[in-house]
Amino acid sequence: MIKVENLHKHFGGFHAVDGASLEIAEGSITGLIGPNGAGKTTLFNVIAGVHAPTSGRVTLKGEDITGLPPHELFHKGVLRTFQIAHEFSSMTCRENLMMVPAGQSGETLWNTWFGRKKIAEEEEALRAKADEVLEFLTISHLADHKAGQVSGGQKKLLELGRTMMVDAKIVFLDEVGAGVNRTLLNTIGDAIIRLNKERGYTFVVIEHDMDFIGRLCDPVICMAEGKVLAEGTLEEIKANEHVIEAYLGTGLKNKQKGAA
Amino acid sequence: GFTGPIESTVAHMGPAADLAIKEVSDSGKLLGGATVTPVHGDTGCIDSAGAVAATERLVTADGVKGIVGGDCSGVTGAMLQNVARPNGVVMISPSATSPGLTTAEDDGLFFRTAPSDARQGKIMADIMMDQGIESAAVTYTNNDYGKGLADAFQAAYEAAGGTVTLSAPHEDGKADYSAEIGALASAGGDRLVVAGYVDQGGSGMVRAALDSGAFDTFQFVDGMISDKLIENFGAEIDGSAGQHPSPSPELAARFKEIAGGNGFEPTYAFAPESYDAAALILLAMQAAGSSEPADYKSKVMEVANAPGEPIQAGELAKALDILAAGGDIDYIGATGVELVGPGEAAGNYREMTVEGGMDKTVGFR
Amino acid sequence: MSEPFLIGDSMTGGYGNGPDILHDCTVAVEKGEIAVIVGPNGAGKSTAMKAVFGMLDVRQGAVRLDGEDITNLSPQDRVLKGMGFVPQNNNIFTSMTVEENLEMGAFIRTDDFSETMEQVYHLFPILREKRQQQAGELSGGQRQQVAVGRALMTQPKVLMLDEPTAGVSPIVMDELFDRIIEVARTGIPILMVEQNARQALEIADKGYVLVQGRNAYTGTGQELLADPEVRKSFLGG
Amino acid sequence: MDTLNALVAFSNFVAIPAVAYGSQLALGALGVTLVYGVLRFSNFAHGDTMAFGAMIVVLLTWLLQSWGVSLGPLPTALLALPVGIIVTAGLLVATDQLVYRFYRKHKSPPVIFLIVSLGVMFIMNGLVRFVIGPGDQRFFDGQRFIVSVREFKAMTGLREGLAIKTTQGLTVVTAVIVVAVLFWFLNKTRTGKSMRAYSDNEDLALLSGINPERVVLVTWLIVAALATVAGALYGLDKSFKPFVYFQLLLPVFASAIVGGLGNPVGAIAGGFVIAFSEVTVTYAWKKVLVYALPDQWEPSGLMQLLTTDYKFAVSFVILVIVLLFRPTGLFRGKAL
Amino acid sequence: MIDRLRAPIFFALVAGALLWTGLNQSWNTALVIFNMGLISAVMSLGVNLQWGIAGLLNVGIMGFVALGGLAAVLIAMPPVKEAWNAGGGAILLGLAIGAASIAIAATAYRRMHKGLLRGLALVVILVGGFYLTRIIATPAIKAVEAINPASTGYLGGLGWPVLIAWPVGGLMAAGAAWVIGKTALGLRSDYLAIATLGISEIIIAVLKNEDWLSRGVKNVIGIPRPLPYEVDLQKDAGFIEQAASLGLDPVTASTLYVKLGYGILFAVVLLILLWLAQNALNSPWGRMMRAIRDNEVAARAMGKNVTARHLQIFVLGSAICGIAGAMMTTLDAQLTPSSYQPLRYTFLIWVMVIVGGSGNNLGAVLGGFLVWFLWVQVEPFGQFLMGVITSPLSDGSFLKEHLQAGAAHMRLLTMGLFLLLMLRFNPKGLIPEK
Ligand SMILES: Nc1ncnc2c1ncn2[C@@H]1O[C@H](COP(=O)(O)OP(=O)(O)OP(=O)(O)O)[C@@H](O)[C@H]1O
Ligand SMILES: Nc1ncnc2c1ncn2[C@@H]1O[C@H](COP(=O)(O)OP(=O)(O)OP(=O)(O)O)[C@@H](O)[C@H]1O
Ligand SMILES: [Mg+2]
Ligand SMILES: [Mg+2]
Repeated sequence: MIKVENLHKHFGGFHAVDGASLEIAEGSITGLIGPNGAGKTTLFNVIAGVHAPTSGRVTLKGEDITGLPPHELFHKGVLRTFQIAHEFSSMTCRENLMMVPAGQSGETLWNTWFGRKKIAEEEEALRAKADEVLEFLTISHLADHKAGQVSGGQKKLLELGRTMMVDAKIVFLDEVGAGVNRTLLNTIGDAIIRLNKERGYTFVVIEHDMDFIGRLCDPVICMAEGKVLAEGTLEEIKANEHVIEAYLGTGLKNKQKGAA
Repeated sequence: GFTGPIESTVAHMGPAADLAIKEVSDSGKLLGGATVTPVHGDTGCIDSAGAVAATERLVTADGVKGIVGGDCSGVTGAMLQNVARPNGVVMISPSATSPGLTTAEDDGLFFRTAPSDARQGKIMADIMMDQGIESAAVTYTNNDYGKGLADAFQAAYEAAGGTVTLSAPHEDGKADYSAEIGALASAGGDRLVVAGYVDQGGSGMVRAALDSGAFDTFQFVDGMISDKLIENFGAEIDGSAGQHPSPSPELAARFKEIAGGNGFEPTYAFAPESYDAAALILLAMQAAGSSEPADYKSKVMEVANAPGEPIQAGELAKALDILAAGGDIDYIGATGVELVGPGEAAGNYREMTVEGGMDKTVGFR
Repeated sequence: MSEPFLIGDSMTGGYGNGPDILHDCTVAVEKGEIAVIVGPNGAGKSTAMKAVFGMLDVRQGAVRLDGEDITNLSPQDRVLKGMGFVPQNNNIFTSMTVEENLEMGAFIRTDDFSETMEQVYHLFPILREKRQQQAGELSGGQRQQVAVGRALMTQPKVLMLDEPTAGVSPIVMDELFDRIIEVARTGIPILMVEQNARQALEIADKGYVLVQGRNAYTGTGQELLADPEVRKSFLGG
Repeated sequence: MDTLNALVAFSNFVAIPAVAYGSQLALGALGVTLVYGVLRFSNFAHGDTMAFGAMIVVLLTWLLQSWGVSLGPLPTALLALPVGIIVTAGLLVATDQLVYRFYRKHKSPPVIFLIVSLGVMFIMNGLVRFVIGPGDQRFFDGQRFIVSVREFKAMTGLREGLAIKTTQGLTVVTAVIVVAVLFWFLNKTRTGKSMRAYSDNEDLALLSGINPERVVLVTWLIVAALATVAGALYGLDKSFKPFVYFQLLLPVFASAIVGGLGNPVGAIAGGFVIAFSEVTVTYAWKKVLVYALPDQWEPSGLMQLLTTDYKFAVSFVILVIVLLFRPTGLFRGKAL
Repeated sequence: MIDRLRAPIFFALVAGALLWTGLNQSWNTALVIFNMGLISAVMSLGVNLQWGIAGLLNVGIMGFVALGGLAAVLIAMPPVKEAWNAGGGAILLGLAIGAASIAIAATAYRRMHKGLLRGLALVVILVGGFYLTRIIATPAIKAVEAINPASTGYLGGLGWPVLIAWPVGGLMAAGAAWVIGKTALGLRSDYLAIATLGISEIIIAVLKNEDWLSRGVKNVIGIPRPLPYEVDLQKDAGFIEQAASLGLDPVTASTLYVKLGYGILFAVVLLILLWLAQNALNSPWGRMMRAIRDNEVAARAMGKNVTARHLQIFVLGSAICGIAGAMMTTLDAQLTPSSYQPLRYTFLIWVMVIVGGSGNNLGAVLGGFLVWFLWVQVEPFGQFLMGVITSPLSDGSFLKEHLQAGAAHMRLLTMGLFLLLMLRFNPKGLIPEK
């Protein structure tokens, strides 16, 4: 569905993404792992139009989308979440969600003056939808809280919640799990699977929690130093020596600190 | 105009007007012993809306019967159209010299004790041609005063056969004038005509011109000529010349005498004019026997011009007596007031040069 | 039982004039121990940490360090008393280089800290590579490493970490936990909040489960790991 | 010979004034940039702070002059500087305690600070005029020129003269030294770094044991020094007049921004860019070209690109162009 | 509860202050303040739209206000026939060439590939266009300016009713804002601020120096009014009769009548704009704008075209300032370019927005009234304060004289003090954003 060809992104002399090529199959949940600084987020940012690539090409279903601005990608159904939460801090959580859908008639000035009835109807529906999402994320009680004043994990939930407000084609999730309670993360995992199965969303998931990756993702791509290091099922990846060395490690050396 | 660009000049105008008022009040002879209280309003010089609001307050709230002002020509126009005319209050401006005001509709309410700049331009051109200076650069303060004066001068000068190499404005109160001086120096000319204010960009331009050696001699307009100019530059500007409305040394000296010790500098530009403006209002009132502007507006010209007993600054009490007795006066005041046309000073000019770091009177025109 | 080294005792409090977020909440840590706070999002874990560090009003209850009541000290005085803290968000100086970030960690130290810096670089080799880079340009996980490194530079008497492993890769996480154990072994008590609760509780001497600002369960790490209720609600089954 | 004359004319009317004016702007911009860099707001009261500092220096200089103290060829005002700095520092610290501290506590956004600084500006503005009046004040003494036009002509026999004023020399030298010292201070010293840390992340600075009040205090002290020095040097070079310091604010901000807000080196660069663009684009090149070009090419007009009416327009156009290509200034400043 | 009551309480307070002025000073004064208050409120509404709602730091208000003022001249003044004959056509042609060269340059910039060639081409087109413009327009300008310079010396206007200038002023400001926005809106916060400040200075510089356009610093006076002149009213028998029936003398009645007339006109404009702004703010559009203000990156990722929205609101806010500028020039009946000072037309408006409460339309309107009221009334207050301070001093003492001489400067000082006190006790403004 998305095809990335020989993508480069350089910051000054530093090659954050250094010739990555990969393909995301339609309807898959692809895991993207790799050590810190491997270039995962940068890759997302390039695909999502935040950074212009130094070179390379990104296509969506054969259509060249390299360098398209984020809002146009959004309209093509490409959504993403941020690793470091980007909430709209002075707006309530509900408003954070309600602002998402595109094409709201109330976003045209003319309608705000002369199409108030239609807006009221739309708002009703949006509100119901937002409340549903909040409910799902277990934060209904925060609906009227300012988003700037909720906990770190709750902000991450809002990030995810926004992608659930619209019918996306492909969603890039950048560490939705970091800082989210594991039980809730499982629920989120369920939701991702459901969205994938029932609505046919394609997902690309960056995550450092191998359990989570394992439960959701096939295939898994491992990046390192801006390149694709390995690709396959999680089992294959876990067995890959390079991946172990660069990323997974061999577990705690001092498993029990009682030893002291 | 107590704040804003010409605030330091105005600081001497307000008290000068107050002085005339005090003189009249103290004499106890105005309209049979009426006292006059000055009320001050700040026009900000350049803030028309603020000036109008302040004047409005003076006229409608404080109930003033006559206004000495405004200071800058721009706001003066606004005050006249928006407050003075609708309310029928007399305005005598001591310092608004824009030629444009000559033709402004005023219902006979507007006068000025300062002459129109058009006249000064002509006189300046004459002076320079007489001295044999046939090419000059001009710098003017970028407002209606400076521009009007520069235009008037250029027209008169060129008509008389002179060449203006470059006429460039300078903004008052700016930080640096290197660019202006650079351009003027490059254009060249025998003399730099400085149509500005002495405590403003005018001095800044002279300073920069001297320091960079661009010009050695200057021609100064009224806004430039005061003790301050000599104090600032002294012998550095030897050989420069200038002209400003001023009746005669006797009058000036006299005004200096009576004005000394009243908290202002009598030689400051427009200070004597302010005195006269205030005096004229009061004398006209006396002549009309009424403080209502509608009654006394027609008397302003009468008291200002011949025939009648000449009245100098400091003789206001005497004037009041004469008027009270039904006599006629010719107010000369501190500046030799003579109102012409639609009520503006005809303008006697003093021609001066700087010699040995001193201001020297050459003659009068 | 003697008083723990650091204790936030029955704290009740909230942000500004807002409602109470913490209700009679107690967290404590002994010398040489690791105490871990877990709980659902928005339970008040970070709030509890901030309360212990004096960054918000404690309306009731007290905070004591080594027997001394420090409830009314400013955060900065607490730093001088030897407390180190890595907050959950905004925990690095983005416009300064990595090295300067670490130097700032050692701001209150007057001795030579190059050795400590060497240790930090040893722990997080990537930081050595990026020492001259602005910290704001680092990846999420790298930032986290800078943040922890900064706190370690203080050589604190007690270390408080709010989700130090959020976003770091497994290999670095293991390293980090290792290092935390090592630090604890030298006698420095460590109070931390973790969402990678399972790994954290495994190395914890004591665990607190917070729910809606209250202590819900308290026990040793192993006890909590074994508690089916806790597992189901917070550790993801 | 003609080339030399051209060169001298160019130096006298373009290069030297621009360098001197650029340094003046730079000194002002440094203060603005520092407040912006550390305390994170655009301080509109800076112009009037400069006026205040300069005023103190003026008053003290008069006092010294009346005692007959002098510095020989250098202006006596230099002796008065330290005291001026101390008094100004007192004022700034008092202002901070009475005014800004409250908003810092409340973590008010930068525009609130900006507007508050406007209020402070109004007050300082009134204060200065109140004490010394709105008029021009002269306090320069000592030797006026390092090289004067007449001396230069006599010395070289050229037709064009060259003047370098003592104050111009002083300003340039001071600006260079101050920038170097400030740069070193911010990047190499502990206090300097703590100031940058504070500006970057206040909460975290607190957690590192940095005393915010101390950082703020040090900042104001430096700003006081910068403002007084800049104000006094400017007053020496031109003349002291309160209103002008307010007008100076605009080009000063422009310089700070062209260079990149929060960056001391940027402040210097910005000052020069603004000064040079103002002078060169509106300069009438005729004089230089008359010498430089062969006779038959002699220009008939003034060869002025733009009239001086648009002097300010020029510097702002340059500013906008610079910002379009480098959105945070030449030297990568901050954006809040 | 208290919060809900804030708006009515403060508006009542302002109304009270105006009443007080009316009763204690004069109704004319009160009305003058009220009228400028209305205009100020319109301006601060425009700025609030840009800053409070979209987070755009526009410090070039003055420029847009001045453009509105220019519109009043261009629409309402009678055309100067001789000047048109002397060179009107050539000037317009010159301008058209200038505009065309910029347009060509812009297309070239877009069409050509990056590189030296493009840079060169741009320079050639722009410089060439500039000189061509100058060659064609300069003699014409000279000719126009030579025609009776003391009273005309410019092309004059269209001679239409001045009310048309209000929307036209808005349009002109909008046009300028569009050009500025296209180039400068990519800049961040303070950088945008100084860019707009600079551009507004450029606009003023043009107004000051292009005499053929609006007489430059020589000012245009006597712009026709939408309302009758007092002097005419005072001669109108019917009016005098009516005034008498109200117990007013003709002079007072006529001045009040005219001011009231302006007040009603301005109030209608303000109310319409306020209604539009309120509806826009409390709608998905307003929500989108707030989202953009809070976090541009996220708003982009959520499909909002931040650039377009910024441009939209920048143009709208500026247009409102333009309308206000045209209204103001109409009220003054003259255009005085040198009176446009950033302190008065930019910073004071900012003070209004912030003191009133940024992000809240009602707050902005309130701020407009309140701050303007203070700005006008602070002066007598400062003098009064000085009187109190110096009263214990003996007459004629040096200190007393010095202090009283300084009284005029108390205006700024007192204004500053008011501002600081106001912000101290209401750091988020009098009517804060919800
Ligand atoms: N704006 C920038 N300027 C310079 N270097 C950058 C910039 N952004 C990212 N980098 C560098 O690019 C590399 C890749 O960063 P990226 O954020 O893509 O990593 P990541 O794979 O997402 O890591 P993590 O798992 O820690 O989030 C890092 O080494 C980082 O230092
Ligand atoms: N700055 C703040 N102002 C007001 N309320 C806040 C603020 N920060 C957090 N809260 C509220 O306090 C509650 C507890 O937040 P806290 O950050 O302590 O949660 P947490 O347990 O750390 O959650 P997480 O695991 O998601 O980080 C939340 O419900 C949140 O709404
Ligand atoms: Mg990442
Ligand atoms: Mg937390």
